Amino acid sequence: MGAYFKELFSGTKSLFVGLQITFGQMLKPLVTQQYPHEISTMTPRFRGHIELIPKEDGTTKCIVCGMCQRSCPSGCITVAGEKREGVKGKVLTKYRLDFTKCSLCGMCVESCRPGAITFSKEYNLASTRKEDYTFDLLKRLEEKAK
Amino acid sequence: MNMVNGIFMDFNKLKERLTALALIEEVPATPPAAPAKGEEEQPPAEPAAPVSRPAASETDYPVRGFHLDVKVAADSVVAAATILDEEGFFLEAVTGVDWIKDKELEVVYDYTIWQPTCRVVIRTRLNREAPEVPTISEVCPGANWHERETHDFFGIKFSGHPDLTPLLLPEDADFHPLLKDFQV
Amino acid sequence: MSHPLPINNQESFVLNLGPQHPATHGVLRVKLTMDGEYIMHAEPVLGYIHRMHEKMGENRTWAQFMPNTGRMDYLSALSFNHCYAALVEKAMGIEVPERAEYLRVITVELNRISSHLVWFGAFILDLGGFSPLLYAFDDREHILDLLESVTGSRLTYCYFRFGGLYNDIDENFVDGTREFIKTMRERLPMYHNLVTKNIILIKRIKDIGPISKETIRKYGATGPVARGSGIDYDIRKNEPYSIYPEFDFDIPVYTECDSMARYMVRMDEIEQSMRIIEQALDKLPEGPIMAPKVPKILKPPKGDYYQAVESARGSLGMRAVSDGTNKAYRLKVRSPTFSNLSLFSEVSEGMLLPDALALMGSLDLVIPEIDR
Amino acid sequence: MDSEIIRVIAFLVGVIAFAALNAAYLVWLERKEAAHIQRRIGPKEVGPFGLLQPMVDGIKLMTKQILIPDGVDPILFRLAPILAMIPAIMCFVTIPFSQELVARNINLGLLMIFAFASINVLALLLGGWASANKYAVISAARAVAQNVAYEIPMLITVITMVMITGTLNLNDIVAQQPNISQWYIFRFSASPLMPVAFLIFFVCSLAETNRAPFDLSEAESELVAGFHTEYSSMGFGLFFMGEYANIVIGSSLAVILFLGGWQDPFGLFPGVWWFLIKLYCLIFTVIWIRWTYPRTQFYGLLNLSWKILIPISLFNLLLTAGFLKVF
Repeated sequence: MGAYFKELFSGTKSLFVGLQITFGQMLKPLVTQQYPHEISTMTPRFRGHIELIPKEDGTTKCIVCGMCQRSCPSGCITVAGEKREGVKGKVLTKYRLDFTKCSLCGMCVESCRPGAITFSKEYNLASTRKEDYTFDLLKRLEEKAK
Repeated sequence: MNMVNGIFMDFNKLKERLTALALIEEVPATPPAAPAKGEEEQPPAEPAAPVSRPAASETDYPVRGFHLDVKVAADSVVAAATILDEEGFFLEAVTGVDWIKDKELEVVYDYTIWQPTCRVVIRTRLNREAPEVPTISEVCPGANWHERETHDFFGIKFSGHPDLTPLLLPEDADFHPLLKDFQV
Repeated sequence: MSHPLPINNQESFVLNLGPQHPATHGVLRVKLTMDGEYIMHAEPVLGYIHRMHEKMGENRTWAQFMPNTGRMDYLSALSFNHCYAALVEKAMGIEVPERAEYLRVITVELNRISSHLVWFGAFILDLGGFSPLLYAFDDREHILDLLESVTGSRLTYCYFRFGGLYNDIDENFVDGTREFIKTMRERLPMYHNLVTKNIILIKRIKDIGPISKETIRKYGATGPVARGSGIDYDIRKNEPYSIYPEFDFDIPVYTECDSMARYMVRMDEIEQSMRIIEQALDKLPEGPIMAPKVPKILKPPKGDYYQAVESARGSLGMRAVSDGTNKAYRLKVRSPTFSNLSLFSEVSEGMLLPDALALMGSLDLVIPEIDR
Repeated sequence: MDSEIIRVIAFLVGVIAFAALNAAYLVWLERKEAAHIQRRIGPKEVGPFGLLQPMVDGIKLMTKQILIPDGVDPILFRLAPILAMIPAIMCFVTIPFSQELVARNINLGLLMIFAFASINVLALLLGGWASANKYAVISAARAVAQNVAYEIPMLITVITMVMITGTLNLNDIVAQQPNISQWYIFRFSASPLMPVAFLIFFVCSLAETNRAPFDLSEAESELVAGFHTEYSSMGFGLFFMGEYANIVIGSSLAVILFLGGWQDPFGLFPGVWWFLIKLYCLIFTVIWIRWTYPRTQFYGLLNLSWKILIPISLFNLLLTAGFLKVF
């Protein structure tokens, strides 16, 4: 009988303590971010899809060695280059990223010896079409340079 | 090098009991020597060419991650499970390996125990054409799902298993994806 | 509470719990044979999110499998990272620099706390309380921010590399982590007052879903589920890896065997993980974060290797069979909840549906990890 | 005669509007309050402070298709939501919002409210049964057991109140509590356990209206959505409105019986505003409770009723009877 009343009282007390805590939380400031109205900036190491780093003149550092393509676990990078007159080495003609397969592991960035690719800070990616996630990184670079 | 000795009081006893079950293999000769069917407590049946010894070896734990590696015949799997169960071990996983070049399938049972650090690996090799091994789910019910999974992936039949319907694969799956000749 | 009545076999019916059901946290399906609200037989049906990671392991190089490890257990992905990295390092004999080991421990323990916080919220949500989930998510957000600033991702990390880490921490990480621990220490008593001491919760999970020591052993359950049944088994202590022996921490063990015990184990583990992180931050050495000589193309010697680590859900094991090439010949992942869930069928027999769901919640299921 | 008809029509419209508006805006209150308890902001996009959100939700619900699944009992399936809403509206008839603002000041008002409130459970039972869904059937069974268990302590408490007040007329009961010291919750001369009686009544009204922590019949983590799993569109909407209307009635009764109804705490300016203030404070608490506690287990719920609430309310009944006799 004693235990019955003890539990009754301690139980009721625990319920009131609970109410007190949630009421206290109600008075505290909000912690959420109102997303479309407020947009957070990404940390420097945030991994968005990869992109080519421009040199000062706006061209790429890529030497078309194909290391990124080979190191990619899911095969989402396609690189192509060609020999051109008067240029040492190969010239990048195509850098295609299939972002639907990319897992943002960073193997390509790590394996890139000239340091030509990096993670972008873009995260507002939404589309209903698959093709929108196939990025032509070279074209993006050229557009950026303009 | 072996961290087990000294800590685990019954290690030698356990090793002895498991060694009795182990297959006999010829060590310095060609590695995958044709394993003779080793029966209970008959260590050297007929001393063959170089050195014949039971296929139970202490392994280098820091390198391999387990202490004892025992190869047994398919029908000794339940006996091994019983011994380990009696010693207080529990089953961590059952899995298979497809040795397609040897035309064999290997079933690997990982056991471990709570208190002293000790991991025991029991393995058995089966004919790749008709892989069949008795189930140990009677001894440790936890093996039920692990064996079902192994059956899914390798098509190894665990005779006596209560329910071998695919667990992770679709219900009507008739393929075994982890076989080396399975085309993705 | 188990059924006081003999179960009537004539009036049973089958109830499909899942694959889309609010209590199964993902795509688990449980086929329940019920007598009224009593469960006569429960049969979990798995495989709805099976992706055959093990086959992918055989088709990719050792390094290329790393991203897969972050995608099995989405709540403690770094434990899987750690297990795989340690496995290959063991096979290759690579020494990891001390600083990298410290950072691995710090990030893994942070990940463990975040995993337990999600579990805490989701468990209370299963029991019908909504607000603790969002409080827990608020705290978890800080961890995710910290981990994002280091690893670059928030959930499916691919941060560890063979021989070290992808990158070093930034300048704010140490202070940020200390700050987080400070706020978390203030929050934990709040959780206990709001949830743990709540009489409704106590009535819901105390003495519910008892799992005996023998059942734990027979089914190979590990982690908080085992420790809630009085088994002092934690890979970090029993089979030390990385630099865990250098830290002073306790393994919470409760002997009540019920859902409350499993709940308490996880709540106490949050505090223990914070202790580990604090010590690691104090001792964090300077130095490189990558081993100096890691070959570009990894070809571990022939043989098989096993590595176990303690993930947030229990003993996580990976077994690799190498044939000396740059791809694994066989890669087996022993996921802890696979074993933990396998005992559900036996334990839930004769339980009421809400109690069985409390039991299922206390097992801390992450379905992608079970299905792999 | 004519004015009487106009009066009836005016009150009919008023009561329905009150019930519907309450249902709509209590959802808004619930969402806002839940959000702030969880340190979120809640609805904010539609109108200032999201105030138009309930309207938009209502329009959405009304324009959706009513799905009648195969295998349901078509008549009962359609009847159940209506049965959930109508008795709730009927209950409003006798509730005195102020001394004059009452649709029908019936002498047996209290009795009538309980008579109609009991029909609510029938709606849940029919809805669950007619849905031909296992979750819904389990939920319906739970709802019935729960309502039966909680009607007893509630009625015992009400009997205690009737013994003290000596009337079933709600307006008279309110009139007996002119200021805060006369409120029945603090009327210690009637019984020293009056605050406990209020608590019991409050807990029972939570259970009767299937509110958290007693929302077993719609426990989303167990039974998906309980008895209204199969309902869509306004079928669901009516259940929803009925539920909120019931909360309003439960809280109104608590206000009338224990907290002095439309009376001013200081005896100065009695009126409808006091009734509404008290009512919404109680409803606020109901919502606050929902977002604080986990759900009880079924036997825990019955244990609470049979082992705690019924003995205490019976004891209170005896104690009050003794006090009435002695003093």
